[in-house]
Amino acid sequence: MNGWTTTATVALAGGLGATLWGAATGPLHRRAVAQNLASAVTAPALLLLAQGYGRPAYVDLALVLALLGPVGTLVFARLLAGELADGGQSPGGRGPTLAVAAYGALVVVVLCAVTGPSRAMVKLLVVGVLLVAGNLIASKALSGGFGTAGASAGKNAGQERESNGRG
Amino acid sequence: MRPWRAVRASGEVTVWWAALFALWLVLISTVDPLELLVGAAVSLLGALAARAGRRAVHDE
Amino acid sequence: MTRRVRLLVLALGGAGLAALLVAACLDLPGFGRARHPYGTRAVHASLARHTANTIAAVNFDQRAFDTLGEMTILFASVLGTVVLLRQSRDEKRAAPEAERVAAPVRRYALLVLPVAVVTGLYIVAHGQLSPGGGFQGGVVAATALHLLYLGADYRALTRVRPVGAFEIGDALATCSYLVLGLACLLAGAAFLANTPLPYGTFDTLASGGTVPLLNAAVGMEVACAVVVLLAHFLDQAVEIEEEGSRSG
Amino acid sequence: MDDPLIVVTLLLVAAAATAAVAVRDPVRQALVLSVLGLCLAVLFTVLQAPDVGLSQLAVGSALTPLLLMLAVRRVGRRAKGTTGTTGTTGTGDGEREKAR
Amino acid sequence: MTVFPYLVAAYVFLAGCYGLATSRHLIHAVGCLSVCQAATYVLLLAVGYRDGGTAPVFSDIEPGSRPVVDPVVQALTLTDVVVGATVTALLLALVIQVVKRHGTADPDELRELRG
Repeated sequence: MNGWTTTATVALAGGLGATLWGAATGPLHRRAVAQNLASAVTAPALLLLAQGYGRPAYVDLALVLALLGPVGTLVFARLLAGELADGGQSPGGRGPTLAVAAYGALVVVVLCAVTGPSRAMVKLLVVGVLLVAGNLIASKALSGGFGTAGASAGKNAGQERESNGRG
Repeated sequence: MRPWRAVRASGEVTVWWAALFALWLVLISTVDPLELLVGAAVSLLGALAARAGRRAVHDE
Repeated sequence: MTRRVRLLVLALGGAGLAALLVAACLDLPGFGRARHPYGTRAVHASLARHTANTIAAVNFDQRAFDTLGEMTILFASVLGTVVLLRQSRDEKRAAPEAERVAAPVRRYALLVLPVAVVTGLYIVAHGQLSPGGGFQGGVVAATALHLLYLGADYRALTRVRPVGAFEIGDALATCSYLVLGLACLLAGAAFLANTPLPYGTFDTLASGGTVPLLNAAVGMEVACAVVVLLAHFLDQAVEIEEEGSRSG
Repeated sequence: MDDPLIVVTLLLVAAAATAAVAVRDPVRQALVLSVLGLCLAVLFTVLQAPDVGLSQLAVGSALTPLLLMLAVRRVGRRAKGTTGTTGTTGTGDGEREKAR
Repeated sequence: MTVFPYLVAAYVFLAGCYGLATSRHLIHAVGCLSVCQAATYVLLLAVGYRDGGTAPVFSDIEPGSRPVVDPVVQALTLTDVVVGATVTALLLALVIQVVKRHGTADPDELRELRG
């Protein structure tokens, strides 16, 4: 055990435990938000573990999760578009999503500072950008990114009109 | 019109190829000629996928 | 049998199984012990053949024949799915409608698609060096293609994904694994024995003899298999309508 | 066995598995299964099996949820047609069956 | 305490079996089966672990510099994770066929149909 793995333990016990509870109980919309947060919490923990074990090769796991975690959330956002729009008039989850994104960014910045300027640092930055951008986009998709007939939230109407035309 | 489209298409693929090749260089650990060759081929595949995806979404 | 009787039988069986499992667990060698005779030998064998990732060496060198079995299961289950999910006579196709997607989501999908394809291929290509390999990278690359369905709509996906080509690719990849095994036979060794190629420099892309080639074959098979599987599921879920029911 | 990280991740896996079994509606179960996949991936990393963790991440984060959700969508549409209950694609089933 | 991971694997397996037996929806049953599969992965990797070990992947460490865990069980698990997913797809395809034929995804109703 060192500082990195201890931090990862605390983050996983708190973050993944909370998101598991969120994904297993409550209304459908909150479960989907919790599922998105779960991947956003796990990827920084994997980066911390890679650093803690002294194995740069483990960063690939975080890279794959940063790429595919948001894709998984998009699956639910896409195929549950109707139900998500019916049930959740209050999207919620904005605060936790931003907090988790900030936590991910913080972890990446600290690890970059420790790594020093090198290719490994650029790789960490790539993972960080994919992670933060992916999770913000996925949470946006959950709160009405997929407009179904009559279910589009008012604030997204403009964007949807734009997306229907030629981009 | 037609040559202009060809220029634009090759430009799009080249930009994507360069970006993806840079990504490949970031991902790998040791650099040797075979690595670069495979990276170039993979980036070309990725660039073609990017263009195909963009066209599939935008051109009706 | 009523529900109650069934639960009772289940409880009895479960209790028996639990007792047996606990007894077995107590008899297993302790967690975290230092003695792993097979592991030590596998690491030695892998290093002798210049393969940095011992797990890839076990999969594609020491137990390559076992992996052929796994590939066969994969191929058979894809075949079974394709047969089960074919269009039956009382179903008709409906053209999928255009979907409305928020612009940032669509832009994200278009940007991440090539990045994920390259990452998947990177994981396949570096299977014998760093964590990864054909099984993982194939899934990543195939999933990446479906960002077009998630970030745009089904029509966009069908424009860039010829299912027939992927079915052929799946079969070709399985065959090439077999052909590589036969090539080992022709080279005068056992089936799938890692002897015909030089082992190369440790920790480079060309190290490990036949391991990278088998790895690439598996990567191609897994990628094609996943694309074909998802194509048939999407076909059922999005495109096929039953007589009389028209819902969207 | 002195590593608290292993204990924490094992407990997370056990909790996620319990939740995945206890949640009866397939759609909600798919959400829990995807979190279970993440817990498993972390456990595999902690047990020093990054290859397996990568496998689990690749399969569990997007592929399995997509397969499950597409199957639910297909099955839910059909089940709705025969039982005559109104309810949007699929998700009604679990609740309906609980009420029975 | 040295058997705790094995007991967790046994518990996960039994939980999956319970869900499988009491399931009221075939897709839920397929999900429970994947929980059972997860139990086997946990058990195999727990058997292969060693205290203070690291992964036997030598792209970023010197061979022999650190103790390594058992690669054989990892190789077994790794292939099964992906192959298991395609088998799950096959089972889901079976579920879709069953629902097409009988119009219900409830195992109990299926038994009643048979008479």
